[in-house]
Amino acid sequence: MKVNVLFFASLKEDLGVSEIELDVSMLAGRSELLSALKNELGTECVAPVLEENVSIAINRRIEKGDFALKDGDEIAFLPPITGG
Amino acid sequence: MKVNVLFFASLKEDLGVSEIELDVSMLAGRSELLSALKNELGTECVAPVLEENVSIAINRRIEKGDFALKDGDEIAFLPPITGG
Amino acid sequence: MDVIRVQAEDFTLATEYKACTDVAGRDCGAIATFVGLVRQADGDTQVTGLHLEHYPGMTEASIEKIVEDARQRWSLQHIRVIHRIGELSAGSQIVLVVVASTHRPDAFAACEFIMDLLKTEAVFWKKEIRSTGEIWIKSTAGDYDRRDGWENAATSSMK
Amino acid sequence: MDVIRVQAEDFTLATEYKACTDVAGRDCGAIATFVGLVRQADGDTQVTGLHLEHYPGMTEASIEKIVEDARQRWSLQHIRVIHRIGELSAGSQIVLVVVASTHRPDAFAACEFIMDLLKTEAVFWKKEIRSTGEIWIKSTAGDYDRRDGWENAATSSMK
Repeated sequence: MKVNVLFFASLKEDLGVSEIELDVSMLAGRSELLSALKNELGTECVAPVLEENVSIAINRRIEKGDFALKDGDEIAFLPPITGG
Repeated sequence: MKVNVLFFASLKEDLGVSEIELDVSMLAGRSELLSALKNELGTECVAPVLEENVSIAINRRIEKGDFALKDGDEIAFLPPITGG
Repeated sequence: MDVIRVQAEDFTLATEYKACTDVAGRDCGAIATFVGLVRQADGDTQVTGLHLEHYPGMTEASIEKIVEDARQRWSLQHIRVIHRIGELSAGSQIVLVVVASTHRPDAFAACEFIMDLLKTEAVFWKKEIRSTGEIWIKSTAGDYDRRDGWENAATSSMK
Repeated sequence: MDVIRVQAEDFTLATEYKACTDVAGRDCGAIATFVGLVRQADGDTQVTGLHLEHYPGMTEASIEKIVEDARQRWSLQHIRVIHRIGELSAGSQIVLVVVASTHRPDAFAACEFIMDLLKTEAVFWKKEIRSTGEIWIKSTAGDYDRRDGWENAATSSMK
């Protein structure tokens, strides 16, 4: 199934891409997602995404634990946020 | 010598006067000032001025203790202040 | 130069904000403002207006003292205080405080400090014209608590 | 209804203040506002601009959450939050918060709370364009301290 992956701010700059489509299996969790990402972008390239201070949002909601993806989910990698 | 006495806000309303001239002796202090005021306005009338929460300002400066008046001083009786 | 005005005329927040940004300078990152209004009701009591009296010269000096105290405590670029006097109808603007600083904590703290001290230290008298009669307003116990709270409070929170 | 807007266009304090007083109602006695600006210098470093990125939908929801939290804590009549995105030159306005309340302590506290939480909880990313290069800004330890400070703080200070 297909999921959409978004990168913001410094991640978008580091990876040189703001959005990719990934093919993952039904109910794929965090580790399968990251594996698919490594395959797609290359292990070296993906390092910034794996940093501890990067959050993952599924359909615009931060997910701190594991998750089970569904077809059409929107996954976003968010570097540290700050507004105001 | 002459000094000028001002009353503000509720005191002005209670006494029905905003400003009077008093004749006091050189270097008159707090008690002489109040006596002169009683003579001028009447003992009953002056009660609001003597209330504990009324401040006295000499030439626009609050005087909490005693003082020694000079010719032409401006004395103001201030009921509790509040701005903002 | 900070600006302090005591006036019968109304003020315009936009004009004062613009005047503040014009002089605040290159390091200004934060502008906190406060406007106090004549409430039209106090619980069930209808308020139709406010009569504000001052003591020319002494009132301005009392505000200057508050502004100087704020400058001692925080790092500020510009301060404007405008306080109205005379007859104000319900809903009218009474007081404006504008504070510019490099960082938001200083701007917020100074703006709130100035408002708190205006309540207890500024030489004004306020009479509320209510449907039930006229009443001279006094600072509340809460007003004094807030003033006293600043005495032990931290000063500049710049980092 | 509170107002939350995320937009590239500039905002006008006067317009938002007017809109606030129009809806705040008869009990409104206090309007606190805050404007954040792009500083033109950070110490000796010259700042020429700011690039602000957001995540449509998620950003608005993160601000709504902050505004709801403020409403839980204090008694407020109206809240407006406008946050700009895109390319902002030095000196530009970034963010506006307007809070109306019956009494000043609630208006001040809520305005400061919203700004503090925008720093750490709102979904934005800021890149500062400096004379020395570009840098993605992160919340500071001080920002987190201020956010955490609200957790133990008193809520409504209405009397």
